[in-house]
Amino acid sequence: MDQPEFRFYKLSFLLPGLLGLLAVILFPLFFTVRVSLSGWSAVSPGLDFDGLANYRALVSDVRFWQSFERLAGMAVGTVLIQYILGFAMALLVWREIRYRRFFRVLFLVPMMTTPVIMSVIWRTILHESLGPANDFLGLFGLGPYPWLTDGSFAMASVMMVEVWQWTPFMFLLLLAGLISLPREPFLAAAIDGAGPVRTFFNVTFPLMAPVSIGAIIIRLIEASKIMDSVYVLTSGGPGTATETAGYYIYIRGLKDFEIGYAAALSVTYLVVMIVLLTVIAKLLVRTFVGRGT
Amino acid sequence: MSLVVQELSLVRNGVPHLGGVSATFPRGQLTAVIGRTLAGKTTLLRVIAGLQAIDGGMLDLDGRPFGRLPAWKRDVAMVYQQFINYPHLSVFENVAFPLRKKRLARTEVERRVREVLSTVGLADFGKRRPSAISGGQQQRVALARALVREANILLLDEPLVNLDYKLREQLRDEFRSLFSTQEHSVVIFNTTDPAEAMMIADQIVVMHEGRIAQIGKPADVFEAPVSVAVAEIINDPPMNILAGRIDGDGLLLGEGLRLPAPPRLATLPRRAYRFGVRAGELAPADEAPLVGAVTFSEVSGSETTLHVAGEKGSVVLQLEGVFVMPPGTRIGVAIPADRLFVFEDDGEGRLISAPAAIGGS
Amino acid sequence: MMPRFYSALKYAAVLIWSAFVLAPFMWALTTSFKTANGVTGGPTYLPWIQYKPSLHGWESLFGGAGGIDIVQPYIDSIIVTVGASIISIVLGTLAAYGLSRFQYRAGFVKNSDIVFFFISQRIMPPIVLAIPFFLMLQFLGLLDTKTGLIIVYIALLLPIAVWIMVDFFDGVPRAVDEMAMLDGCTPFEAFFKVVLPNSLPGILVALMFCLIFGWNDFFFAFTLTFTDTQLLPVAIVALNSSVTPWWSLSASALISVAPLVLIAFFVERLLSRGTLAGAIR
Amino acid sequence: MARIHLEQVGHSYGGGTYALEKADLVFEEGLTYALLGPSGCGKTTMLNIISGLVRPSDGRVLVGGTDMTDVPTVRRNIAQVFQFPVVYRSKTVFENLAFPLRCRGWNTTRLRPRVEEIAELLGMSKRLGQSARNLTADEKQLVSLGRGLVREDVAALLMDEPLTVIDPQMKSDLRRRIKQANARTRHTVVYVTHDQNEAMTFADEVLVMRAGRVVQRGGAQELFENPRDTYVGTFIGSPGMNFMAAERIGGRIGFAGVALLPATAANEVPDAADLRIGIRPEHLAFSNDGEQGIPASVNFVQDQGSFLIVDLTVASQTIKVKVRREVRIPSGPARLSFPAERLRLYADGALLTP
Repeated sequence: MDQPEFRFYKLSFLLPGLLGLLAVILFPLFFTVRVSLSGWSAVSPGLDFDGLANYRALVSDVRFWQSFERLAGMAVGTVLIQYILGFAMALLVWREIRYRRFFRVLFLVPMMTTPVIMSVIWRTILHESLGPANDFLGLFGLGPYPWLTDGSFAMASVMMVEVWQWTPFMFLLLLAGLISLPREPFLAAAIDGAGPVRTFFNVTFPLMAPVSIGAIIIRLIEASKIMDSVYVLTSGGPGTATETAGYYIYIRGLKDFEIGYAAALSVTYLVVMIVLLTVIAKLLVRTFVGRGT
Repeated sequence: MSLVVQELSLVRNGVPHLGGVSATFPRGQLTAVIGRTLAGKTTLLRVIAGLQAIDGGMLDLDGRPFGRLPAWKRDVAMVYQQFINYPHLSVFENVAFPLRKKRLARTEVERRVREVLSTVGLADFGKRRPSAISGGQQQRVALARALVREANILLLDEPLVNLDYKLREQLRDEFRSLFSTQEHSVVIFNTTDPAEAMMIADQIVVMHEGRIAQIGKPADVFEAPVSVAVAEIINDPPMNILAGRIDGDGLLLGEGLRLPAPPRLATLPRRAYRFGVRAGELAPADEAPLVGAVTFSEVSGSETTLHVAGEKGSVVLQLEGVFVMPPGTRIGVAIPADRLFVFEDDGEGRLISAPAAIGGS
Repeated sequence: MMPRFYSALKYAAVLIWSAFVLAPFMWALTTSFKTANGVTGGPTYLPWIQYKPSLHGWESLFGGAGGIDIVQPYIDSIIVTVGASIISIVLGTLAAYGLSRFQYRAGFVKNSDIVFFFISQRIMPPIVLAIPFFLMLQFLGLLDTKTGLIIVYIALLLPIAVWIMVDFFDGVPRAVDEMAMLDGCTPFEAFFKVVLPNSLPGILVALMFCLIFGWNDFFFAFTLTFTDTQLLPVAIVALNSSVTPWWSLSASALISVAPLVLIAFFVERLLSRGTLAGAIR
Repeated sequence: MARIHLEQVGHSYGGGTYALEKADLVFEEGLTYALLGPSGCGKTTMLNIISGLVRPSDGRVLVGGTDMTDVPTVRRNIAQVFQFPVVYRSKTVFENLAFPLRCRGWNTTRLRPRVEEIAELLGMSKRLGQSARNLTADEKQLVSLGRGLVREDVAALLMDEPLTVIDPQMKSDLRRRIKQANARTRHTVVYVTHDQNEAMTFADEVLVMRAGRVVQRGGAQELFENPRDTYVGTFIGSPGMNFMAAERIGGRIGFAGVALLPATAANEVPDAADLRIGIRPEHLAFSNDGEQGIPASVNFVQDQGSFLIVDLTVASQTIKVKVRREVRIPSGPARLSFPAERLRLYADGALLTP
């Protein structure tokens, strides 16, 4: 349907959405690029032209690159954990289990809840003296642990909350994938004499490869924006222990009001993310699906 | 009064789908387009329907060009290979859909839908959803929706290929009466089955690799296929083609199969040719020049097809009736020399000599 | 072998995960009935036995002392989320249909690039957009208004709608819309009369995702609204000051996640019917 | 390999009407069977009973004399090829074929010759190193079949409409390869299909099913020449058998005033029965001798290419005659000869054996 008669219609379908999005997004994007070339800050507000000064500065901004590394570790780590747990839970409630539908609903619930609000609740749970986390571990003679005040513990806490919040999303995508799988390959494997482990690695997992890739990429994209939980739980602390790239930009931009510098950080961040995610997507497709398809 | 297509060409990603297709499809006649999968049959129909852009060429109906009209203004009805209906509408509403679109009076719509539903044998199925009836019935609904419009052009893209063979036979028999209501329409019917094409068509268009290989009356195409490709396409099982030559001692086929040259062929220049013979014109014989083992026998309708591999060549025979012939059975095959087709021994394989036409309607 | 053992292991795993999932809710539930006394003495769980339950936390949400009025933020949240979701679904469905059915070409840009452009909006961290959005809304006079937030949320939700609906339409046979056009429908009529009625499952799925992501946003609501408009998450997080009223916080958290938990039931139904599988891939 | 005995097996889903009526059926060792019938005739139910996916509500399933009624699919030693080709996407063709043997603990040295033998048989030797994911649908179907053939312990090989998703152009070739492979391995094969041609091409014996019952079982030739009832007569052959309303003429039976069948057959005919004479369109001929045969008039001729199908009216009944192309068709009045040895007599739809 690529004849000229269709042109009017084909544009009518696409343009409202595309132009709408462009209108909302284009200004911020160009504005950010422009601001990144200025020295706009609390001291000298205004759109002057500063060339690439901000970019030159950020190259040697160790705190920024460290926050980037931290973000990468956090995103990859939580997504991996979410994938494994989500897949495991999806497998468990996929078929023969009692109260299957009840568990399915239950496992979906966390993703339906507002991250920032649940983070507030988690903050009370992880409260060193008044929260139930240390109280519970105390039963086993463990702790008390400085959940939010020690660097490594704070990191673990943020990741745990992320896992709690977003494993359901992984679970949802993977379970939807599992439910749509055809029956025959499993019958064939049973007839061939394969046990559960062989069946998983030769049938379930390969069949789920496309869904897995999709789910992991989507989650990586969302996880890279990690913000709400950091903001509520640790505010990037203690020190910079849980500071992610996004949070660092937030501090430089909205707290220190170095708008120009924050914009340069944002642009750099965007470029790096798009490149990284594209590369990761390609790599995932290659390892899961192999060449040729 | 006809649909004329001229020099239609279409190349996508370097693959030629249509390579200069020209043909005339008269109104009130059924043209069968026959060819293998990917010969360009479906593309041709989609171009006529306006669903596919072309690189060049002309389309006109009764002398009026319509190549620039959008699909929804062309008055073309189409039936697909897959059983395509509107899933959310009942059978009745499916058939009524194109009429309601034309804003016909309600009573008129009712009358015509009922009429066509009873023609296709679905009078009692009006209230059902397409998903609640069998595949054969779904295709009847699709047919009804195409017929009810009495469109200028009715396109059928292998409509029977996904039905099993008894249903196919049944619907094929009904086509005669189904299309009798479409006396002003151009009807074009795609198929890969020569018997289907021969039975229902007034005119046959043979397509091969995006081009038209031959156009003619069914019997003419069958009796005198212009090339090896057409000979293979218009026969089921495909015509046996054996390489060989004519020399001083007569005909030499396959790997040393000697036949006396009948008068028709004796006068041809002595050189290499390709020889063709229909599977149905080969017969088992005790003393025969070609002896071989049956590698496979298959039943098709009321016929048995034997694949015979011999030292001097391999052929396919079609026998009337159903027989059990276990693989490995050795049989002799008589080759009637006077029934041989002779083709050029080159890439195109043009017809040089065809046996005398026999019978037919 | 030992099917009983495996079965037990399976249930144990499911139950442990269930406990983890439920823990914050149980904690919030019990905390919401506490008063300052019930909190400061260390963690307690059982009402009447370990602490004296009070409705104070819940009352504070509706204008009671030491709390917030949660009704207005609630209504604002619903208006903004539903409004932005519906607009995104309408625009997204149209665009997705176009992208699924037609070939677009502008220079080197092709369909897949346009789809990628839509989806890539999700990569933008909120912080990158916050300042320009702030200035843009200020310029338009829409700062601290619901309309302003709806516009911003469309940018967040439209990619989701496009992503889900492109996949969905790719799975709907083209022959159906082609047939409608041959039956005399313009592409618009074909879309509205034939494609849309058969696309409700996909639209439902897209709508749910939009609602979830819209309802759960915090950052934009936080940076782009202040006093006139206040969405639920912002209102609740505002309680999270140095002296946190845990009871009000817990009660408001529970009340704010409730509607979306209902959606979980709905998602599960679509999931078990296999509708979701067709829509997400 | 083993003989499969369905002993008084019947099945009703949820206790209603029987999807498969109670009957005794035996599938002999090493033969190929086809279950043939339209959808809903019970053929898939029967296949699932044999494979163990369905537990019959009545009767017992005996495999080689052992009661397997309650044994699950996995332990029945059956192999099955499904409608949709199943391959292990992440493995090579070799590993696909080797998979059932690996599951049985064979090592590579032991299984290699067996896998290569089966690949050879299927004509897939050159594909062994390839990834199974990139095969075409018909090749995948061959691999599915190969996984069944590679096992030596298989009691039966079940095939459930294996050609459904195969491109029409590839069907013939695939059909041939499957048949040749089966002929070599001599497994007991049960093949389910709704396609007459497939059934008759494949099977040593065809079981024609209708409404939960086996209406006739026999070789292809037997079904074609002696259909047990009018349904089979119409279902098999293209076009189907002609059935003409018959009448009693003296002690003989015939129609259009001409006696065709001897009295011996007539004696066995119940008086009130609906009597029909059946004859295949290819067994009728135009009589050249002007006086012989029954008068008929030609309505129209359908040209199929090698064959012509002539539609005639004989004593106000419609009859189809199939002749070779070279036969000259009289226009208008004609005479048809009915060879007595080809005539079959049906009372209330059932064949009377002479």
